[in-house]
Amino acid sequence: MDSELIDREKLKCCHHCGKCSSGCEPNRLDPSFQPHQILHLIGVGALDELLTGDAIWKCTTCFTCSERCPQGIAVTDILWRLRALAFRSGRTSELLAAQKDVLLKTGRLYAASPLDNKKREKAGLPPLPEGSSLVARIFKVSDEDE
Amino acid sequence: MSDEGKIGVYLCACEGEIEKVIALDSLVREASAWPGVTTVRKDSSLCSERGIRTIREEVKKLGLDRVLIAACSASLKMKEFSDLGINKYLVERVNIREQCSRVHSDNPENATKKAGAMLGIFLEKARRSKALEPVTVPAVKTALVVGGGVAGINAALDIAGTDAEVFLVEKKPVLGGNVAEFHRYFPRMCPPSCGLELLLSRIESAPRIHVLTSSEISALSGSPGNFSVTIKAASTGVTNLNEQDRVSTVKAGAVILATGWEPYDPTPLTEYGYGRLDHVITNVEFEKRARERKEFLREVRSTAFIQCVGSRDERHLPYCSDVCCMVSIKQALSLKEADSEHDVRIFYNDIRTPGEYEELYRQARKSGITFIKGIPSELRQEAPGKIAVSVFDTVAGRRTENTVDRVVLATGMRSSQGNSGLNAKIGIVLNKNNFIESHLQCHPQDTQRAGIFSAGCCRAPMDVSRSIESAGSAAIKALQFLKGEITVSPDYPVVNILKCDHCKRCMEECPFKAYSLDEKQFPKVDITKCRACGICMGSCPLGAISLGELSIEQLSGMLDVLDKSYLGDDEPVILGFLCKNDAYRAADDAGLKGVSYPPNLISIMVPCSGAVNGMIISEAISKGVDGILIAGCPDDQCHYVQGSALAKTRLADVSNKLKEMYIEPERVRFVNISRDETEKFAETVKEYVAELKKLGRNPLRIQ
Amino acid sequence: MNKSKGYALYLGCATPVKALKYEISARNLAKRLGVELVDVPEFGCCGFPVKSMDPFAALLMAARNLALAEERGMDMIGLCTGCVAVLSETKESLKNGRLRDKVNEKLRLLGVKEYSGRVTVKHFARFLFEDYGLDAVRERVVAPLGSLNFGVHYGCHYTKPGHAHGHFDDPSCPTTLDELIRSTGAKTIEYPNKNLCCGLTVMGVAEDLSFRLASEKLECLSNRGADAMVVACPSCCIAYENNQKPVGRSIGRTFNLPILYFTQVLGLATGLSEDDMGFEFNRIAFPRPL
Amino acid sequence: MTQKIPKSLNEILTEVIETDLLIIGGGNSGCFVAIEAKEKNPNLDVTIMEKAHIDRSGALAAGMDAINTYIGEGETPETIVAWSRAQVGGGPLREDLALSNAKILNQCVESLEKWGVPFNKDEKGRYKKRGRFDVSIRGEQLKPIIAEKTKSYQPRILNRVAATNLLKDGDRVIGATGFGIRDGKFYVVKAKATVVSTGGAAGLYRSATNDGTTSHHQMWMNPFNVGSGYAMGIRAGAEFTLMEQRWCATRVKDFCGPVDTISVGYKAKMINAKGELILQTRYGHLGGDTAPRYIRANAPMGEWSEGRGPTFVDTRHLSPDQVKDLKIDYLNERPTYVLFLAARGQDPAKEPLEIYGSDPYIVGGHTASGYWVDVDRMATLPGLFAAGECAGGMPNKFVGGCAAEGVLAARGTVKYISGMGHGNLDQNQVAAEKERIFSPLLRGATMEAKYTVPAGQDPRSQYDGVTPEEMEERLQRLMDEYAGGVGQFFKCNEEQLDYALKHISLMKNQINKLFATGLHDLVLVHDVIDRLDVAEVVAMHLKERKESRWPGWQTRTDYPEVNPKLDCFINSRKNLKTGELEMLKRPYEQVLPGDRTKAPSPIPLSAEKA
Amino acid sequence: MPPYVVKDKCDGCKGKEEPLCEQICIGDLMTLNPDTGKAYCRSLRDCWDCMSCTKICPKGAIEQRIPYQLGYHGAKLIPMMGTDSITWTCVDINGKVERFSFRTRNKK
Repeated sequence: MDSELIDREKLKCCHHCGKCSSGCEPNRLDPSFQPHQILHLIGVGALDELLTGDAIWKCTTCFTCSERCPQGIAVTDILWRLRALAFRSGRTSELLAAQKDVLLKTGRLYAASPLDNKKREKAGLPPLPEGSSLVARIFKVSDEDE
Repeated sequence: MSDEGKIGVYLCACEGEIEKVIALDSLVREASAWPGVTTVRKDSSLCSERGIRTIREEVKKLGLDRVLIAACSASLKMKEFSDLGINKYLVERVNIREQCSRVHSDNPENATKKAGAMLGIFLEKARRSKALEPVTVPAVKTALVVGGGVAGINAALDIAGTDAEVFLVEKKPVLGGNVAEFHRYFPRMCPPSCGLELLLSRIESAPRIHVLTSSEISALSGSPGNFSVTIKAASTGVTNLNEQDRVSTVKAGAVILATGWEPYDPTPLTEYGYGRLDHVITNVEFEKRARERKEFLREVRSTAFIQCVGSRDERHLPYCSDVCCMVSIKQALSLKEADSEHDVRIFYNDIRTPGEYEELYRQARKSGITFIKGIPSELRQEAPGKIAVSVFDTVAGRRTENTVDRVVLATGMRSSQGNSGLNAKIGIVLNKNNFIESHLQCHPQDTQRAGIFSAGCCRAPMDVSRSIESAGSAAIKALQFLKGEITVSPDYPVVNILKCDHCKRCMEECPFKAYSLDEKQFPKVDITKCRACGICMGSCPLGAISLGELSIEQLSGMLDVLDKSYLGDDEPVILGFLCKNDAYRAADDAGLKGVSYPPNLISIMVPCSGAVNGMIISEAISKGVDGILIAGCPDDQCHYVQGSALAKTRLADVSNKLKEMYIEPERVRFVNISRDETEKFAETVKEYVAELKKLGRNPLRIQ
Repeated sequence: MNKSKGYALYLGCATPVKALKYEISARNLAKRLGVELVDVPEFGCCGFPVKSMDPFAALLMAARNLALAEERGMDMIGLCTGCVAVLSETKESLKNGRLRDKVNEKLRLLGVKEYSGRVTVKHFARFLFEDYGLDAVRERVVAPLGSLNFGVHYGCHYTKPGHAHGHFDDPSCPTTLDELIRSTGAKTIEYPNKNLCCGLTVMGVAEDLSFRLASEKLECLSNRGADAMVVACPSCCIAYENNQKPVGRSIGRTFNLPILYFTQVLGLATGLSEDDMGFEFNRIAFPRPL
Repeated sequence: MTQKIPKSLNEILTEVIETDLLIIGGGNSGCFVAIEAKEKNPNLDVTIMEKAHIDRSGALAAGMDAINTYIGEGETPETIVAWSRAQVGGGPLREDLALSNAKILNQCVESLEKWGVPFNKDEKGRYKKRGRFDVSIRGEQLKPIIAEKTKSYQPRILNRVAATNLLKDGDRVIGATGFGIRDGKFYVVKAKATVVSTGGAAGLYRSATNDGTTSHHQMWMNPFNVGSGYAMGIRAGAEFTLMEQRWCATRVKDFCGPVDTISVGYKAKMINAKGELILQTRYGHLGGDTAPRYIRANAPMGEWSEGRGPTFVDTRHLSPDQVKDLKIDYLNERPTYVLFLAARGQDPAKEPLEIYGSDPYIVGGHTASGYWVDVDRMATLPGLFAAGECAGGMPNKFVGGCAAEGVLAARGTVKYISGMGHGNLDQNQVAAEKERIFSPLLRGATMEAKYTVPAGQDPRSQYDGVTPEEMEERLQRLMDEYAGGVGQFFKCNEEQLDYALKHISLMKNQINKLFATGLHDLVLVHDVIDRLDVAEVVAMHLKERKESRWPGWQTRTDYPEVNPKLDCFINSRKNLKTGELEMLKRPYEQVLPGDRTKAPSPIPLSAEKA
Repeated sequence: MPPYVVKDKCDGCKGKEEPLCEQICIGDLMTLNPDTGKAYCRSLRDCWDCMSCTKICPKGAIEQRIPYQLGYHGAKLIPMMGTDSITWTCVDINGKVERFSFRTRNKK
């Protein structure tokens, strides 16, 4: 099931013009991150190598590649889905794991501590719920018939 | 059966090939008993010189008014059997070789029975055939060429070589089109002006070419051989602005559209900053400036070419514009020629230099031009006059930063015909890339309107040499309409106004818009626009339209006479309507390819599967035919645009009705057969016979 | 955008905790401009971080928020470009009937009414530019900022992905935020790496890459003497303001570039007090013009 | 097709056409008039004004299963006229017309086969006989074939133009007016000679099956033949004859479809509820099965009125093959009859078919009502001719006879036209007629909505006026109850007729209350106006014939016996000055000797020929 | 015995102004609904069931139904036109199917 996550149909039209990598700032600063190479590796079946490598985590999701791809391939979405596949097979960064815990407990990416609420109260802003099971319920409902 | 008429039936043994399978003698005995048949004769070889002569003598001696030739396929020996001393439309070919003896050689007894049944129905067809003469329509020996570029000029010159007049209409005040402003041709690297001046001088001296510059076509009507074109000459005089545009009308026998191309404006690709960053120009601007100022080539020290700007891009031009690789290479070489130290880099996706152009590519490589496989994503102005081109070199596998003085964007081509307001009115259809729709490989220069042709880049992106080539072929095609008269073969459709009820379906479905309404609101066909595909015959709900060679009455008569059990009581009989261009010829090849199919099928050749009328199919079922098989070209390859698609909808209507009437809808079937799918055809027939056997015989009979 | 019952304010996760000055200045600016922002406590996370975990769950989270706004018959205004991008993308992908039915089935399990697609969602800055209108903003300017020269940072998700935002601005050379800031009378700088990403999303995984991305923009604007960098997203603010010291250290340079939200700049021009603009939360002091 | 409704008279386009011969009605006889006229004189300018579309218009729309009059072997024109006379109980009838018709009858019937109509043949290749003069055909395409033949002569065919009135120059009829049902134009056709062949009048009486849902036009005769031909003649002052001799026929109950196919074609006997053979037991003295037609038509109603209904045509003797042939016959004439049997799951071989009386029609091709014409088929107004059902005096024409009438009328017109110029057109006659035709439409277009109308209701009920349907239903019930309709078993008396006449004139005074919201509505308005004029004449004739000469067709309870002094034609003519309808009598002249009530048996065929 | 037009079979005879059923109807009852482009019978009670429209419809979109006064639901009578012959199929309310084929024009 996992591999269907990636829209392979559009991916087939890529003819490696390299425009995504040319415009990719992270690539300029870290040559090991090459979006066109990632697309190519998916195409030639090197999915596991990608999922276990750390290249896919260097994408800042700035969408420049998707906007300019001559074949209209949504490169950013593919990167996101690769991360979801990696995450699902247990390969994740500590930050991501921590973020999941916060979300499950508080329903928010940045938890609201009592101190935060006091600061907000002082600034005349409405308080924030400290705990919420919303995201947990959403995860359960989403996984139900997966 | 009306039994008057003197019919001669001739059976060919084909040097024994047919006779060793079909018992011709028994057919001779059987046929001589048929009413209206004056003579029946077997001949070792009908198409031989002796065979033809004896037929011609008998026609004269016996005063025959119809001749039946039971021999090979009608697509063969056309010349021999077309002058037997009798109007060729009164000669009926019965294909007892390719569609009988060759393909049913394993069962001579059944083959003979099938041949007998075929003779019966084609005799009935012959009985109702009419003598027809080709119609000559007076035509104007004048051609109209729209567009004065290199394609238009060459088309005009090629036509003027004959005795036809030519009107060459050009929107701009000067002939020459795009190339007139260019610096160099490829591959010879010579100035276009050299070639153009030669052409323009020949235009000048050609007596029958009338050039109308700064003029445009504002209206076009009429039919092939007799178009009437209104030309609006823009007011040349700058002085008085309200000078009425001089409008003139011209009669033309044929029209050639050579409206050329426009460069694609790269502004929407904002990442390249065209129009925002200075020193970022297009390849067309490079060509013009190089022509205007020689020192343009030395103004800077380094140039970068970016290929496929807009082309091969889903969001802009989804096609390859064919010439940009060669243009960039040519321009790079002229830079190197002016200053060998010039730092030239070409950022490319694929270099496409087919044929002899490869030589120019090797010269470019040798002259030190750097080719980097990778398309830059953005251009930045680092400092005044310095453009940063950061690109990922997919061969080196790493990024390279380049700073150059000037960037040339290799933008693609668009057809100028794309934005002409006339297309809809005169029926010019554009394809999804906005070029003129033509049948790309077989009839590249045709449009969907008879008598109107296309040449040069308005039809597809191409370089100068191919434009000139296509201009020549368009001219040759146009000449057929410039002989002063057009002879139209008489197999065009005729509308029986006693039956017509003005429902206008024929006008809606004619792919060539050849129908218009006469003063009494009856549909009238323009025989010069018509291609006799018969789609109108297939469309008419009242069976009021018939083709000269194949009428509704003939088909209905054949259905009456067809022996529904010529193979015995438990063998189904299938009537096949095979389209002339693909399916019928594919069926003919069965014998040669050693492929056989059961003799339960008798085929009738139709110009297009779209010609088969729904009522004839219903009538066939009512008269006890077990199955109807219509075979047309693959949907997108139909010679008449939508023949197969229409055939399918009509068949669907009939099978819906059959289902409602508790008759098995499977008794009607359509199959796409292209010219080389003989095996598929044979397989379909085998499978269809098996299915019909399961269904059982068709119980319906006409009381 | 129908403004009959006011707009549902979508705060998101980061702003109310990490960017109080953005929320304060945004709420007060809205009041000053007469735009009614309505709080919807039931709003949850927009799903942006979950896209890297479970794409369908992320879709559900975004769809839920859209359905809540639709239920109240209000269009949505977001402060964080990330949230607005995810919500807009979700609207696009839920145009597919089959997917919409599946999502609606799940929303019913979460006790939320159906999502039908009537709601629209816009970033606050885009709303001011497109719906409120620059002329209306100019009319409200009481203290023109003619003497100031700002470097505007759009942030990647403000204009991208283009199809989700209906191509309202050109991602390669955007202009709408510049024009909004210039409507206060201030000037804005054209600088080469205007589209450079702030790098915060890779902070936890490749910190040096994140710092170097941030440092390049800070260096570029500092060299060009910008009075401040204007941002429109809490993540960008964290990257450039909170991390300005460590980013500077990583390349051996100390930056002192004030980072303001566009709401603070507009607040200045429309006469908001420093408290109303949450100036006390500015980590790098921004000297008030005289 | 959406039509623009004109708001005023001058918005309506007028089309003036000059022609030599105007034929009003493109049905069977109309077409034969055109064909014969063109055969006689090819460059004659012929115009056909047809209310529907010539391909399927008229009574033959669905086809015909038999030609009821063909002079087979062993028969002569005299024997068929004598047979016809006996069928109507000795007349009176115009024997001169009948004989001239019979002389060319076969030639017309045989031309149908030449044009392509399949005739069933017996083993010797002769037309297969069903009854004595009845041959069976496969007539589904009968009218299209006749139409195609007519069109081959290129006459000017005005499809979808409804004729409204004749134009007169003094007494001479010089053309007619009409309006376009689809184009909304006013047509004025000047003609040297005018033939009226609009068929009979249906819908004067209420059909037995008429109900509130979808069976209002469930009747035997084509409901769109409303007798406009008669009405135009009445209004123009032409003389009419035997309008009291209404065609009341025995029909399949509820379906109201033809029965002769079964009784003549398959020898099915009429029985009543008890199974008694009605004709033999009750009407033996009048010839049993060969009793006059009105007796056979009235027999079932007699049984019902005397409590012995229901009545049937006994088809239980039919073999499965005969049932199949019976159904094929019906498919050629009234296809939905087969659907009717299927919808009741009824097999004629197991259950006899119930029969009942139909609502009375005025059809000169079956009974003898219509214009009083001379042998040239010219009416009492010069320049006006009548053909087919419109010509009176000669009963039992049917399809073949009407075709022959067309031929004879055509020959009459050609003779009349030669050397004849156009009459001069009286412009205020034209203007008055234009106003009369379109005023209901203009009224409808300019009316203000006065009442509220719930959704789904007929929007016209918001206007303060009378819709054509309302007046039509009122007339049909009035005639049914007071002028001898099927509801009254065709019986009537003087007082009832007076009541009917009083109410007819009440309705005629309210014609100016009729309004139309579209061109189709306008057709319905003129249909009901024409029917009123014809109904009035019928009632007057019924009142005048103070006897019961043809019980069933014309039954007077107050004069149950035959009155020998009334053995003559009763005619009528509107006095154009006083507007009154004057009744007059014309003597019957017997041409064929012999007993008028007996049909001579066919001349025995010589042995070898049989 | 009015005609019922099957919605998704009728294509308004493409020519759009006057479909064939409107051309041929002897009572001027069949007409085209300009919004849907489909034909309909203007007044079901006025039809005389001559079935000219059912025979001429090229798409077989018109079904002839019997008024409930006369017969019960479900019976069908369908014509299939040839150029010189016709085939009818009749299905009664018990599902019994009968078929009739006969010539309607002589052979020329």
